[in-house]
Amino acid sequence: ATGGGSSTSPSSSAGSPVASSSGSQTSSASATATAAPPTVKIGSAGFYEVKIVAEIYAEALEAKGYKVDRVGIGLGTRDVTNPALESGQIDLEPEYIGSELAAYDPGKQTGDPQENLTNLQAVLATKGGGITVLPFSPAADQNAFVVRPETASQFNLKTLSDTTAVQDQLKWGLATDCKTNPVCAAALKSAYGLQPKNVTYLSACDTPMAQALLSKTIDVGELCSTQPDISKNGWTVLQDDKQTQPADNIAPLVRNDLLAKMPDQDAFEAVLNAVSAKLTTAALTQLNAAFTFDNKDVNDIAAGWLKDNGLDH
Amino acid sequence: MSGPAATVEFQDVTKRYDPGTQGPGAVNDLSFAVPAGRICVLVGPSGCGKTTSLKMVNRLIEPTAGRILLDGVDVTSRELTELRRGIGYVIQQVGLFPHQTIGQNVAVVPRLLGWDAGRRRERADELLGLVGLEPARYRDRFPSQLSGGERQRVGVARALAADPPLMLMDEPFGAVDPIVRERLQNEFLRLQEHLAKTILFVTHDIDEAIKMGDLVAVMQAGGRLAQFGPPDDLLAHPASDFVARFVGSDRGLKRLSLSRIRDVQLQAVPTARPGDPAAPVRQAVQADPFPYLLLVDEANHPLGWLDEADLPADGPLDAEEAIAMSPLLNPETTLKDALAMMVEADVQAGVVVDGTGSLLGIVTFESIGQAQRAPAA
Amino acid sequence: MSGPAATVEFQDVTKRYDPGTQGPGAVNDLSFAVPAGRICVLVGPSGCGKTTSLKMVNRLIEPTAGRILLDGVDVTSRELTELRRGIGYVIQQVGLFPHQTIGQNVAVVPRLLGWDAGRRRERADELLGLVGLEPARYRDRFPSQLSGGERQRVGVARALAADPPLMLMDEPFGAVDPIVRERLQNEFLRLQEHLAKTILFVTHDIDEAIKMGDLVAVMQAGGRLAQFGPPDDLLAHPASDFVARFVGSDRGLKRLSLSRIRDVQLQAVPTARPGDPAAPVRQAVQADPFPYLLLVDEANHPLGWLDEADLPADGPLDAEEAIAMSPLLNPETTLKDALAMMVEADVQAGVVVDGTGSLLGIVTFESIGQAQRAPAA
Amino acid sequence: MDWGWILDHLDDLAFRTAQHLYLTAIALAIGLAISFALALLAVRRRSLYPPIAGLASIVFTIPSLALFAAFVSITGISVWTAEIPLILYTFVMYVRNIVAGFDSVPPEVREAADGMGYGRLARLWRIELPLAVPLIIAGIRVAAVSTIGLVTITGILGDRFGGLGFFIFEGIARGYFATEMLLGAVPSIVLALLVDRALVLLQRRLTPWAHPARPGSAPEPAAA
Amino acid sequence: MGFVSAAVAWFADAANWSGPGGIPQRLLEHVLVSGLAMIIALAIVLPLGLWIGHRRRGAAVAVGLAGLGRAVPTLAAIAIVLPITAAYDPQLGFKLYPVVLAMILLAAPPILVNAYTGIVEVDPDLVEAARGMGMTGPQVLGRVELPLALPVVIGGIRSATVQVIATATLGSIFGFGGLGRFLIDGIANHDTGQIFGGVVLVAALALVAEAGLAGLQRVLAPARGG
Ligand SMILES: Nc1ncnc2c1ncn2[C@@H]1O[C@H](COP(=O)(O)OP(=O)(O)OP(=O)(O)O)[C@@H](O)[C@H]1O
Ligand SMILES: Nc1ncnc2c1ncn2[C@@H]1O[C@H](COP(=O)(O)OP(=O)(O)OP(=O)(O)O)[C@@H](O)[C@H]1O
Ligand SMILES: [Mg+2]
Ligand SMILES: [Mg+2]
Repeated sequence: ATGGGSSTSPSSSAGSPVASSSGSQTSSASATATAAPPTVKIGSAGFYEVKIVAEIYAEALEAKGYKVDRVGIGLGTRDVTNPALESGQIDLEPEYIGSELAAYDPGKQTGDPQENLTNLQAVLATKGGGITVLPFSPAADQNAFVVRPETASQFNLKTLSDTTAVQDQLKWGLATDCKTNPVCAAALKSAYGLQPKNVTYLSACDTPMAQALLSKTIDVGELCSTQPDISKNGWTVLQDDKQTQPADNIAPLVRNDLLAKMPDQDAFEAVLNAVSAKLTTAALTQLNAAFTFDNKDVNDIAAGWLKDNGLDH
Repeated sequence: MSGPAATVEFQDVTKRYDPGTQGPGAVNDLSFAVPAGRICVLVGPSGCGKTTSLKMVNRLIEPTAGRILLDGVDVTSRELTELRRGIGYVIQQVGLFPHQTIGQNVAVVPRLLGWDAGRRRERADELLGLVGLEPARYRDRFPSQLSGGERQRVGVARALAADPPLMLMDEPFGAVDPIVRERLQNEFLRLQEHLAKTILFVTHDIDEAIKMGDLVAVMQAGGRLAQFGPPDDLLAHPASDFVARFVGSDRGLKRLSLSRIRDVQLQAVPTARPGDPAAPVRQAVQADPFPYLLLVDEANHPLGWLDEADLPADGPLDAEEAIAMSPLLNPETTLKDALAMMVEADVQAGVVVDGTGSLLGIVTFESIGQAQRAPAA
Repeated sequence: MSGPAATVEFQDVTKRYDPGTQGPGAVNDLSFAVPAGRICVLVGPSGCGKTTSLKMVNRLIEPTAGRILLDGVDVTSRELTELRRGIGYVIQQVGLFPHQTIGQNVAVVPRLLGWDAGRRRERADELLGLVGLEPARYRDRFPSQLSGGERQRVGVARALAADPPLMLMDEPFGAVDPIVRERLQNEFLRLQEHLAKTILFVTHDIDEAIKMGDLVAVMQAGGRLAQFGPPDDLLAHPASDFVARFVGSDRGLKRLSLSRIRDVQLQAVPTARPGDPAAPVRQAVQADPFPYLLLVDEANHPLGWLDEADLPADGPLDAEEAIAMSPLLNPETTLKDALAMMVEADVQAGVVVDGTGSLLGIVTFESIGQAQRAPAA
Repeated sequence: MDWGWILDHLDDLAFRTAQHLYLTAIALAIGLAISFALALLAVRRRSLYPPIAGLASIVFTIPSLALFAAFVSITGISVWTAEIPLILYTFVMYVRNIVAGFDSVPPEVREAADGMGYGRLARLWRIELPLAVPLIIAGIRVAAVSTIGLVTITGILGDRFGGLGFFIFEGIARGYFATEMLLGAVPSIVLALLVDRALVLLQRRLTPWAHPARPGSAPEPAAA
Repeated sequence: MGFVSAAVAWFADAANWSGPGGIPQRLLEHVLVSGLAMIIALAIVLPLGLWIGHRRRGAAVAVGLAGLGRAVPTLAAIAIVLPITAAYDPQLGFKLYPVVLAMILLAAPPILVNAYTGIVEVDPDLVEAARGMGMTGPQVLGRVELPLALPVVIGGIRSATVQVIATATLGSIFGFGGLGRFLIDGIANHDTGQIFGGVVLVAALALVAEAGLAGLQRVLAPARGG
């Protein structure tokens, strides 16, 4: 089912596989400490990939006996998630460190994930009473510019540089925030001399973009590297040969005050880090496919992955 | 169940809807007084200010100048809702509350006065009975389920609910057809005999005014009082050309409808029975100014006329010879109807009998005309 | 501008709104015929089927059974719109189109008939003049800017526009007050003298029916024809109790309003001039059955009555002695008004004069009553 | 259609339907309360009607997308982020109908009430309000159907909102997964039609006088 | 009021006024889509409403259709239609048809209901007078019923227009241009000025359209005198 149980619900739906906010928590191991650990309020943006990751963290924590409130999973955009985290409406949120850094400090993001993490931690240390960026996972989800194979062969495209000459013969699908996003319009222009004329703006990495590419509304689409549509449709990812796209590895952001209240802070972080360590880009792609192709539910996908990786107990 | 009745007095009442203008208002300097227990009808052409005058009494409209006294007390000195709850009000469009049952509609004022449910219901049933609507059948219906005439009755019942000393009725029978209207008028007059309320009654129909009013105020454009007095006065002595035209060219006949045979001095007539000897009878007839003899039976029931000229010289009188009877009148027949019947039958005299059919006397065109000279009862 | 006129005939016409039921319909077996150029009034209580009958003529309602013939042709055999454009139609609520000017309203049917603008305008102006509305003043106004009476006139003008041989009028004067209504009635009768249309006219007012109709069809509940005939017939010989009640207890007097003094055989009366010697005059009066003498001047204008009994034995007659004049009647006075005046003045005879004021003769109660025996003109 | 998928998600359907109703009901109830006050103000002071109605219609021209987004930055992830715009949108439908409802009270009824001595408040509550009910409910019907549609758009605010709209958004995210989109759309349509129907029945209950048990009128009784 | 100054700044920026994504083009796109949807909706539904009103029959059909139309969430309408039309026409089927179809669905109910009620509520006496004078059905409708119902009929069109203009913005989620672009892009870019500027443009367009129709209404329904 969905990650929708929350305080807006008039009643928790009996029999729902998802526990609504308070409650049906199945603690297995009883890591009994002096004081009971506080409930962890988890959130995420509305994009399904990050919702799945958030759900994985949540279930992993529950498996270790922590109380979890999925109050903010699927909140929408950073407009909502960042203030929510800063104001303490949520305590924990998986984020793409490159893009998150760009949201706070545009232009600072680079292709090096460690550098991104360091810079992000510097920014967040002072936000909302202090926020910690835990170690990032190997899983990264980069912006990827994708074409259909026949387009690739027609114009002989392998890299983004190849598109510069034929840019006006192509219909582009770019992110809605492209014009102001430094790694999009600005980077494309400076690195590749790309100033596309025929553009459809859609939310990047999202279904409408894939649909547009599929139905030939566009020829080049800004998708995400983990988006399962790419492999499913046999599309070609144009190589970002000038390295314009930031390293967008996933890392959990946690409020310091939550960490402070944890009876055993290290144990708590260990649960999260264990998950992060096992998440890979390939895994993300599979998780996404389970969602978009198999129409599985977020919590089932998360539970399946935890089980497969032995993190479910 | 005769309740209290109030006196009403208009003193130089003027109403100007647009106070800026100096021209004549909707009502101008209206003054008249209605004694307790009487029906006063305001009548006049459309727009002459009848409704305006009426509404100033329960202060739905406030006068620009002048005073209206209820039992001698200026209405403006009374608390508004209390004043209104003490005045029955029937409006032309009836104005029943469509969302309330007939029973609830009738009990509106009692409810406002805080009567308990039992008493309200009892009163509503009583009133429905009074206006001729069987309570069990009508109590729980909604106004939309009633005919126009029935609604008018409910309107009257509702106004009577708190037994108010004064009723204001604005064209209460205006919305129904003439036949139903006539019945409602008669029923209401019968009711008023018991109730003896003071009633201000608005109509634009002069016939209705004459029929319903103890007093009639004829108004003319600009809300001016053209004449005020009993109906008979209006018909006998219209104060102006306007009133004369308004009451109609046949006002002489209308006046006749105000008087009944019992108001007229009946004339004696020579009578005889079949078989009576002719000779003494002829002498009696010739002595009498009326040139006919009325044949009656033993019970004094009229049988027919014999012409003085046709009386046999002698021998018994024969019923076969009698001229077909002219219409029989009774003391309650209006003079107008009597005249109509006499004209219709082409006779010079109407025979008046009592309830048992016994002869009381005769009326002639002359005696009807003379009755007009004396003020009608 | 007298146009064509049509004959109308109802043949066993029945209308049942709910064809499922077998009970009496809204109209039942209605049969009557109206000759060309006559006004036939349908009258009866509310809901008796008058409007239904009327609408079956222009097929706004289709009869369940029976036929209606227009100039001998079944209306159902005629093309619908063509039939309707040839029949003038005035409805109770007037039904002027609020979004069109008076001129446009009047010219609706001419426009439907495809007349050009100039001709339409000319016709509209002509008709407005005909109904007494100055075209220049009214042509470009909207209906909301007219009084009720003016609107009724426009409604009549509109129905006349295409000079239809038949007019249907459903309570055309129902929505105005009695004074305006009377004026409209008179105007319309005057108009009809020239137009001589065939007219079916609905009303629920028996007085209007008597006044307007050459023929009157009295209908009763269930759309049954209670009586059909000239107004005088109805009043003189009501066919049933229902009709008698419907025409009213004063039908004898109503009937009088149908006849005028000119229809009555005037009686001669002995006359004399002031200064005439008394002796020969007295002889003449005594020979006459009427016990009064009428004093006239040189121009034969009546001056006053002298009582036979009061005549001086001899010497000249003195105008000073004359009894105040009874009301003067003229040949156009209705008998009802004459009677009313005579009753009012308490006299036995009315003096009839011509247009110049010269004596024509007298009428008495007897002569009025006798006029009733003969069918009215 | 993937019926199996639907069967697997009936519990979610129940939950989202309840959420949908809950979001709708709050907006309708609060909107009605505020609109009623505004309408009364407009009825009492006619000069206030044009500005009130004008403002309500201007609010109505603001795209829901923008209004929801605007309240995200004010009210965060609270339920008011969804409710305030929903409430604002109801005004235009409510106020117009409530005012029309009061205007529909026949003047003679109002006059009869005055003439019988009703005070202002008593007249309002006992006479005018009941008679305005048909039009007020007509307003609630339009507002309800429209709000039920708008609630789906609150899904843009994240999984905590949206009611049945959640399925539409998630179905889109799954690559236009028709089964799931329809699982959102069809129940939402049915819900709107059912609520509409329920309001019609409510109106019948509240206004028995408008539906005479016996159509037509009884014959006149014989004179007493 | 930061968003006001942001919007003012946005409007003041000349760059926002030119080019493919400029205000004039977005406005034109929005007007075209709204106009197209309104014209199609009017062409289908107005005659239907007028006819049902004229016949005074089929009210249940009109009310039922309108209720159904109102009940369909616009978002769902777009999302369900999109994959189907996009398969046929990659360009218009993706960006245009779904929005237009959803807007037709949105516009139809108020137009239908108002056309129907407007006609039905014309005083039946006037209709009868017209028929009695020999007008044919279409003449009654065209010369009497429609002119008298015009305020109500146009009222429905006005309400539909406002709703369509405001709601067509949803299409931008799916790649349609129009003024919704400013909202979607503004939200994505955290650009308050752009969001609020877009709102102002949408509201202004709606109000201008409404005022225009009100004017039309006055022209078409001339004074009836006092
Ligand atoms: N509220 C008002 N404002 C302005 N003028 C009014 C108002 N009410 C009535 N009038 C005017 O005052 C005059 C008298 O009106 P009123 O209603 O009293 O007449 P009425 O005699 O009752 O007429 P009707 O027989 O038509 O009912 C009319 O000229 C009318 O137009
Ligand atoms: N369209 C209709 N459907 C069903 N019954 C009708 C219809 N029109 C009239 N009636 C019924 O038919 C009967 C005759 O109606 P009609 O309108 O002809 O009466 P009327 O004599 O013109 O009455 P009024 O004087 O009130 O106008 C009434 O009982 C009425 O209720
Ligand atoms: Mg009045
Ligand atoms: Mg009728």
